[in-house]
Amino acid sequence: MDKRVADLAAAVAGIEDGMTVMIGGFGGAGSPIELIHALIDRFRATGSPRNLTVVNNNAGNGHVGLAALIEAGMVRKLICSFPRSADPVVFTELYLAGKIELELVPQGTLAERIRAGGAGIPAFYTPTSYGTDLAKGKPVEEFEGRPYVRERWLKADAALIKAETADPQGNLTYRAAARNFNPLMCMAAKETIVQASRILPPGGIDPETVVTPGLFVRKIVEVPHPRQEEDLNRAGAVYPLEA
Amino acid sequence: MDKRVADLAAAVAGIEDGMTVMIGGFGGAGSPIELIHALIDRFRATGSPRNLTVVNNNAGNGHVGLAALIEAGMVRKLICSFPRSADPVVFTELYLAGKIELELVPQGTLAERIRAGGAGIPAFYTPTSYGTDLAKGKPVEEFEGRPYVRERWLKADAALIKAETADPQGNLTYRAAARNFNPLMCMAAKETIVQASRILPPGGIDPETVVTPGLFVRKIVEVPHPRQEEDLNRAGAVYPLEA
Amino acid sequence: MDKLSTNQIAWRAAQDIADGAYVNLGIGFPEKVAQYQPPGREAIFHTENGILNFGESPAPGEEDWDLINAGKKAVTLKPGSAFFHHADSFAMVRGGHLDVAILGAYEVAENGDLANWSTGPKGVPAVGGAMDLVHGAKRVAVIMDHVAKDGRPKLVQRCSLPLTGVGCVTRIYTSLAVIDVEGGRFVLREKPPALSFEALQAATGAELLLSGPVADLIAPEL
Amino acid sequence: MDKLSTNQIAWRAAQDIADGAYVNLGIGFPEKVAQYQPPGREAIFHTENGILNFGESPAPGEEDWDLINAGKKAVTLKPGSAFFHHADSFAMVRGGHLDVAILGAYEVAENGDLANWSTGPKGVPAVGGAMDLVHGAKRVAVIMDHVAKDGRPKLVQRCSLPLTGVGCVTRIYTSLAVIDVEGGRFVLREKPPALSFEALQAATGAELLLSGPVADLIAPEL
Repeated sequence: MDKRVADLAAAVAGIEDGMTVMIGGFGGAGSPIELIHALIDRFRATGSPRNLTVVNNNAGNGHVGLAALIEAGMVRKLICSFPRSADPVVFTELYLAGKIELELVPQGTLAERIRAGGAGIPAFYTPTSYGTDLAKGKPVEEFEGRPYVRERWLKADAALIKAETADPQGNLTYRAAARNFNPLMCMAAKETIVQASRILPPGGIDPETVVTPGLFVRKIVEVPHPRQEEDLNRAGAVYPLEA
Repeated sequence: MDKRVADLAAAVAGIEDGMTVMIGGFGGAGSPIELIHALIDRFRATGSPRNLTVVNNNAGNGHVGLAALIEAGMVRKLICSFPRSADPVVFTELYLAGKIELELVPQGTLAERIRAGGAGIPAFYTPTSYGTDLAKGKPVEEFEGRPYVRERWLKADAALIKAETADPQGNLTYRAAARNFNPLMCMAAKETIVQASRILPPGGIDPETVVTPGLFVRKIVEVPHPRQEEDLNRAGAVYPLEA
Repeated sequence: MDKLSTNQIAWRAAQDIADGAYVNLGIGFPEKVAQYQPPGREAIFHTENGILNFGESPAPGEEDWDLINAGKKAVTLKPGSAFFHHADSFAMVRGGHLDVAILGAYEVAENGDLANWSTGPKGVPAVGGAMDLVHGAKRVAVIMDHVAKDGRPKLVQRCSLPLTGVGCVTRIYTSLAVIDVEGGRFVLREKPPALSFEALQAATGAELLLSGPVADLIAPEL
Repeated sequence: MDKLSTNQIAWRAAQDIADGAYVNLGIGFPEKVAQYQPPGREAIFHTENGILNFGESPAPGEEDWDLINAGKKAVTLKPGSAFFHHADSFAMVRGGHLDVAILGAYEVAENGDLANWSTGPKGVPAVGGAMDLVHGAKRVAVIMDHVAKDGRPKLVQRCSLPLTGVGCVTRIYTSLAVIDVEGGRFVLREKPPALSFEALQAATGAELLLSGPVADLIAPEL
């Protein structure tokens, strides 16, 4: 069992036009910059993949990572909770021009919908968003006298994930708050693609400390010194990055 | 913030007649023998607590732990997935005599119902048990052409939990497959009571390896050399144990 | 001038947080509350993006951008902290495990409705975790100026802006008052001693009830 | 004698497990399948109680009773294993992340219905994880004797015992045959060469279809 692939290009090779792609991260923490850029590289070389639906908490920042993916014109629709940030100009302009679709989801509902997708739960009830515009058109039901909104699972064709360590079986750990949506997205995608800062030998991760068991992971590529989106944006970086 | 209590008796002092009590463990792994025995001690001294509803995967084994709790006559109803085992004679006799109530729940549904209780999800849909006797009377709905059964959350007044390490804030780790239902039950009970083999100083548990964050835990008591149910049963042990 | 500064509003809100409470502070203004924990009391702060028991900001240049709060500000860890993923984080929120959530607001209605996520159909909508927090924490409090910048009341009979949550707010700390929501009405608890009830009522978009004594709202210079 | 032993049935089922497959083996008889993985192929075994990539039983006296499988038997770990709680474990099951689940059965019907948890209202009912497994794994296979101890067919038109799952079984490995469920019918894939189709049909409670060649069911001595 060895889920390692040769390079970033091989890692993202299976992502096709029209797919739904979950991308880990909350702001810059846990955002798989190198995988995203490899996907843009392919698009610039081949014109594909395009018309992607992307699931992420945010809408990108600056001109790297998710923002660069949007800027390249590869994203048809974004499913997220908070498309505002210090510099979301790329998304904002396209959105206000009607050129990108937005499905706004409360953050906890987004997390739970992704977890439900991974856990085989097609629908669940939550108090979140009851009585608000974001509950419009959704079934409502009372349990023990309190109203709840029914929400559906969210699944993806692929997930791009940033991990701290991996082993060849695909077991993963994360770094600090870079964990966020990453473990959930690993569960909810058909093809979970991971960049890890270090790939350890089998048994290199204590089974007690594995956060994502390998069964949720399809491909791993080692990216020894990953760039951090926040650092890049503070330095004014723009895709493509210098090596 | 210090959730340590003086001893086992203080740990279980809040459990009252008629309460629903979740008890961690799968078979003997992760079963909090010392907390259970402290509860029986109190019952033998005071006649309380009784008429308990207990949630556990099993129905106890031999004459220690959960089996001893049932044998003492403290349990009115059991919610579990697998009340058969090598020696469940205590439960079996009471059940066949109509003296204890059983709610049988598929194991994954039991786990998910407990997690839902902890996560504020009053109901969810699962394919599990569709078309079987265990789905009788439950709402069924189709999603994407497949039928699912609606299940309700499960919560408890108290949970008895066995952990490996704890810190004073209540952060927990477990030991191997003794983890099982324990982290879920921590989430779903009003008063989560933990016996830990070791209590470390604040910061003694790496925040990356915490399995149960302290917010889910109310009381901690150190039990340095906890007994293992399987070991006890293989030795023919019977409650009360010799010290 | 009897109007409390934002720091003083945050200070006042902090006085109601019990020792050992689990607290979530909204992005921006509410984050200030953490600075004013009363001596001898220790609150444990939760952030939606997966940290429990984080502490102050690091010194400039010392930031670790993988260690941030929900507002994407760099934080530090206290001993006994924990990391967890987003579903576990919102299990804490939705499951009722937080003692208090303190949020900002555009409007709060006397029935406890809160509007704090959208100022209308213009621009890019963004909701974050606010809708989850208002239906999860055991106590949902708001801190805000008593009136908007243009002088219009932020405490209203019914919200005119898109709702964040229905009947969720129980206490409001403003620059001019501490107000509880009880039985679908605003009940005044505290006001600055030099501010008349009539003047306060005039700055409030719904009737203020008096139920029991009104304490003096006094905060230290901050 | 052409009837396969239980070891041989387990061996036959093991031949269909691909390299790298994630597999859950039911309690009891199905656990034997792990012993017969073909050389060069590595399956990763999942157990409901929260272990991925466990290995063989330890030597007697070496057991760690916190390291057990769903059948409460002591196991060992392979390099690259992981522990997780029960909700995550059944997320793996229900979420379709297991390639194969292999279970025992009292009865399998030609429509794929499975009865393997209850022999009726007598005694103490116990279901465990079977109802979750049958609706979760990508492929649900059954291994069992072809007929019950009293000679009655276990392959039937409709199950008479309480169901574990509806339309969930896709392949059955018995002591006399390998049978697929396709379009609500049993399709014979393999039988021992010396056993006539007629004799096999006589031991089967529903019609066996022939669709394509029937291979010889031959297992090594085990």
